[in-house]
Amino acid sequence: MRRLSFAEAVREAMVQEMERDPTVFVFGIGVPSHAKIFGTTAGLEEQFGAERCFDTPISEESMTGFALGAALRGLRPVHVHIRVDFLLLAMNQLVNMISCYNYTTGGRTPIPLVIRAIIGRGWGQGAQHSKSLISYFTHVPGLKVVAPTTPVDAKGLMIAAIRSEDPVIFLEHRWLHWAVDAVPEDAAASPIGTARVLRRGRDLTVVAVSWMVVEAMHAADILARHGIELEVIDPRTLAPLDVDTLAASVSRTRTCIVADCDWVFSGFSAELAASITERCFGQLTKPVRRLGWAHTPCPTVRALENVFYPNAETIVHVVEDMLGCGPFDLAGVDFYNHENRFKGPF
Amino acid sequence: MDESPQAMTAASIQTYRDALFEAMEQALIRHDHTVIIGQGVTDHKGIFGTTIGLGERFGPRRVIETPLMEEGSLGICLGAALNGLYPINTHIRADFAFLAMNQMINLAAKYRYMFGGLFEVPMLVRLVIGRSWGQGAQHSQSPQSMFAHTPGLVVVMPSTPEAIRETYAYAIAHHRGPVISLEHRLMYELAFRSDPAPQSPSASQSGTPPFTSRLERRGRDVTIVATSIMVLEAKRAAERLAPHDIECEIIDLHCPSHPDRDLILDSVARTGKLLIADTSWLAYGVAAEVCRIVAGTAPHVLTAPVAMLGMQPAPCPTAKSLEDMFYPNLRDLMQAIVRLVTGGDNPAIDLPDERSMADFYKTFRGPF
Amino acid sequence: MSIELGFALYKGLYLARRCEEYIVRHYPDDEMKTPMHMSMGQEAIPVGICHALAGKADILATYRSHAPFLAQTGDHGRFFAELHGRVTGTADGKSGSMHLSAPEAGMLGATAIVGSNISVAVGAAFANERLGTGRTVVAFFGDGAVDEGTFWESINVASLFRLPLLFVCEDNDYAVHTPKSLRRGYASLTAIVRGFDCLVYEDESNDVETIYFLTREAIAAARERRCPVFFNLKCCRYLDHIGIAPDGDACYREPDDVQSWRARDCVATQRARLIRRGLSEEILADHEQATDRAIEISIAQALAASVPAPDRLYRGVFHETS
Amino acid sequence: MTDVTPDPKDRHDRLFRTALLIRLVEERIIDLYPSDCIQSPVHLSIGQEAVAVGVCEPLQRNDLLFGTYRGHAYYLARGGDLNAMFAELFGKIGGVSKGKAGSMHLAAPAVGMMGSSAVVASAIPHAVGAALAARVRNTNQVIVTAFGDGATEEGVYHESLNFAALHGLPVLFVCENNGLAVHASLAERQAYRMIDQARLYGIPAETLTDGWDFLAIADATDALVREIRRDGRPRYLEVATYRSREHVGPAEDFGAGYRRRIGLEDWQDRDPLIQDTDRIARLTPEITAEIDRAEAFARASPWPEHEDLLSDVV
Repeated sequence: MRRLSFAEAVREAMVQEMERDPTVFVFGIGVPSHAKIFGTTAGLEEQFGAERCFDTPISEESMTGFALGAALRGLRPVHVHIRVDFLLLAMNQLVNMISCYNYTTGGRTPIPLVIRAIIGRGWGQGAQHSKSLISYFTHVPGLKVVAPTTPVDAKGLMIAAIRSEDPVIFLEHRWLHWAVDAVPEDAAASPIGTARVLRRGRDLTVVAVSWMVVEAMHAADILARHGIELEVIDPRTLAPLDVDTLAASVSRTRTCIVADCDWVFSGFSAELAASITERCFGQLTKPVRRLGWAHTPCPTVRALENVFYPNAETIVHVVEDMLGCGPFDLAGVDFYNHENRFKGPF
Repeated sequence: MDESPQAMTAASIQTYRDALFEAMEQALIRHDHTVIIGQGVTDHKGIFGTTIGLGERFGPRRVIETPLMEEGSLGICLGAALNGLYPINTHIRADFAFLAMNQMINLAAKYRYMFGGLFEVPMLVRLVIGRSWGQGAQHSQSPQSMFAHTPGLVVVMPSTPEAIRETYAYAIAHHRGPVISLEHRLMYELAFRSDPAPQSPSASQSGTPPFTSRLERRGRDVTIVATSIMVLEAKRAAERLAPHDIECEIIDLHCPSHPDRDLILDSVARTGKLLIADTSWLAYGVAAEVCRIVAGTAPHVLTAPVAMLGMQPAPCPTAKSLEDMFYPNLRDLMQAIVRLVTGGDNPAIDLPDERSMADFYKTFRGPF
Repeated sequence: MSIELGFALYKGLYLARRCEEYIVRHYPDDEMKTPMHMSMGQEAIPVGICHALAGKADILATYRSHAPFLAQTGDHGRFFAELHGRVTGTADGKSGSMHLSAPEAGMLGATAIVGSNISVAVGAAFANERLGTGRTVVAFFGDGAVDEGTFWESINVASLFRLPLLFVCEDNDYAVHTPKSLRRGYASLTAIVRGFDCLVYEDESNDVETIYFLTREAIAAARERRCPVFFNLKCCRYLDHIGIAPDGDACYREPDDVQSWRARDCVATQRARLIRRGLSEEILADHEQATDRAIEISIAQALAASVPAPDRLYRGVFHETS
Repeated sequence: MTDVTPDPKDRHDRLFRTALLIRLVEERIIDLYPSDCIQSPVHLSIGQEAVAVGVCEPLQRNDLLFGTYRGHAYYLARGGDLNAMFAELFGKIGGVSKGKAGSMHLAAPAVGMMGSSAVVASAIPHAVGAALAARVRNTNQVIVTAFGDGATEEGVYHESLNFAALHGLPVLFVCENNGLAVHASLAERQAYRMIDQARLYGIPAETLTDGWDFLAIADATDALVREIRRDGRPRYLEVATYRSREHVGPAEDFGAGYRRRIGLEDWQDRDPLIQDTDRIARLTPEITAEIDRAEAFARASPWPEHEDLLSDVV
């Protein structure tokens, strides 16, 4: 099978859906410009014309309302935000309008709309350009939230999101755009609402979100060399959440780490820890441990960014602590190859 | 509650609304640099009576009416704070704050940190939450967890006039950052009896910030962590259950951004049982966070899974029948407590009918 | 204008007015537990506009949407059912007065957040243009919504994208209880709006026929020029911002101000005009009595209908599972 | 920066020197950037220096200015410390915000540089609020908000103009019209004219077309600032200017296809920071030495430590 990057997979999903369904269109600030939203919108304007792929004024609140209106009258908009932070300008439309529109019309109104937002770090992005806001969206009934981590899921879930009759927030960690894997050519949707077990293991379950899946898999590789087998689960859809798969795993391993791509306090990881404790109470041999960002705005300097973000090394140390093993020799392991790969500015 | 009105002095009884008015009035009297800014602050309804007449008394430079401009309004408050004022920004529905989320989260919450401590943005943002009736999907949300999730914000949910007096006086006089207060509409008209020696503003003078949780009642059987009006509901439930030998310990979370972890953990260590009653949705919310505190530190102290009550996972419906199901009521709360403590239902305990919380507060005026 | 058309407009006005008069009568019974923002006094605007678009309109309204809903759908049965919180309402009784909707009849909903429907209307107009439906989108909003930034964002986008939709400012002078003089730093709203690539019309007549003709003229011009239209239509809300008390009872407004508007009430004006044109008092009275009876039946049916059962609570959170 | 009326030639020299400082600082940033010692997204002002220099000249020390993420020029024009700026770009503890702000949030409250936001238009209401505070506290300050043409599309811009006009607040709105929001041109974004719209809001407005002419910009600003100080009411200044580099980053991007190089050449023919070779030759050595010192300071400054991560949160 041919191999695609995550970014190419997102792009291919949109292209195939636009070819299949003339009501699909893609728009947002910078969408047709030469930077092409990290390449994910490349070629769309050329293939489908400015009618179906266009830029907008810098008016986030109103362009989100615009997407709702278009969805109400039979189009399927894909609205793109190059930083999830900018969605804060559109929270009124998202929370007060889009999430409850179907409900307040007695369930009679499909809202087929996708909001793509880029989350996560680059370097030096700082307090206003590196949030995730996962728990903001997942807290609100009526919004579906997906955060794929593999190119295959990126394609499958983008297709599912576009075909969904409900609003879907599609969160893409910008570093995941580089991930490359074999991706099927046909346009098949992955089901929204199911988790994926990425790696089987007997000793401890790691539930990881978005970029932290990469770190968790890295940690699993390292620990496997020392005889520790991690089970790594990617929820893929954050709302509605597939608790059954998570609970089944934790029932076997009896220990769980939640690795979130967001602040810990009052966040998605709090929900996961609570749900798992509720479902697996009595089976757990240790409290559920949570990893996430330091409870501060994101600083811009690398020296602090490295402290702010947990990574595979953090996971390894937490596993050592929870299982009472190690400390393992980590000499020679590069925990910062992604950070070092990234060159600025954008 | 059963004490005759004559037995109480006027000074020890105050409504929630009067406490808010007093806090606003005192802020303007004591601090020249305080201004109140918001839509409706000078109209005849005056933010449900909490700013009535202040416009005339303190003039349009201190009490400032705005157009409908939530994003702009909060931004203006931030700028005013940067240039030496203490702004109090009001929104008569917390839902309207979603129009100002950019200023709240991207600016106010991190203005201090983002600039390495060069700036301070002291301000109080008052948001009114809560049901009355028929408010529906866009007028009854309770967004404390969204704000509490974000570093840099202090989030409070006062459940008594005393909490208002202490918290607001401290915030205005001493705290140098943004404070978001969620005030519950249904409590506005309620009268509360406070301690004989009111602590305001001495609590602030003692230097302990009132930005933390409060122990409201001692009990051995179950720990109830509640927010806002659910604290009152918990007290009502506790009183009804005490004759049945069920003793509830009640903690008013009060400050979702800065919960008192030790208070909660100590209590649960004694009772072994935890019930959380919040005014918002449970998923990803305050209830999840309190669970996290216990589950992540000492789950072995729990002798049963945690029970949680909050809004049902739907937008708020307006039909009376559904609204009553949407919000937890006294019956749900008592039933949850009984099940948690005794392991099942107890037919000997007379549960109240499903008359909604709203009906009770509509007629009941206090004092609590 | 023909007698038939004038009469049709009158029927629209009378239905909206009478439905609200019945609400005023029954609201104290506490059976309609939903906050009401009454249209009374402003009916000429939605009735004139919706009739001019003759079923080819897609409208988006605000929490003050009784008259727009009734003008667009005429469906007082579901209207009263929704106000009573019954399963036979527009949304199982889950939305109440502030979110009336009838998507199949081009009533795309109403919002309780000032200004939030305006940009949605722009998107709906975009879809109509793209799909060639021939329908015209109308956004109704008050003068308070103009204070919100999203109004300006929406006017800009609609002008830029050359979308022929109708922005209708129902200018009743008050945002909640705050008069325009305390809210606007500029002299002329329409002068600023004219600075965009759009057509601007102003009217103070409060007259349903004038608004009807104005709408037809404006839509024709907008379709030809391919640009949006902004209507600034002066009007008066007879009742308080919320609830059923007369506006002017509270201290923020002069009672005389409301009285002067009542003197040229849109319903009475149209009735008198029809009599002058030769329609008989008898025909009018017959229609009015029939309407009253129909409304009374709607209310009785609403009271007799079921309240939603518990399983309805979760219905419609998502469309796909509902 | 001062109240005394300077000798015209001195004034020209002084303004030129500040503009050249900004240019050379940013050229140094371009040189350093490939080495990754500045790990912060930079939005360069090259081509737009004269606006910042001209606007800041008539301001008094306690007047406040709110900028944007394209903020190097304003920081330096207001007299922000060069060492602290370089250390901030390097993410060092000696930075003006201890390495937590980076390029997008340069601030120096001691000289009235009040910070900026990385979210378009977000700082405009801050200026209006600061002006409200100036009115309430009777400080006689003038508050300046500088923003790009893209910001005028945001709703909060309208909310801010309206409120400033309604309450008659001492704000100077400065629109740096470089014709581009990120990569989109004005015609793709705006169905109105900014200057006309500002006037219709009741705000006296002036427009300048020679965005390289710092003397003309300073004169116009001076007149507007005097008017504001006299009547306490808002004014508006639009300056046509030119962004020579990409939206973010050190490169030129004429190959990207969204604009043409010919505009750059027109601009360079007029740009005094290219044409005034005498002054450039005379001033460059000492400015370069100043920048060398700042760079050395930044390199020598320590990294922030773990405890700095959690400081200044609440």
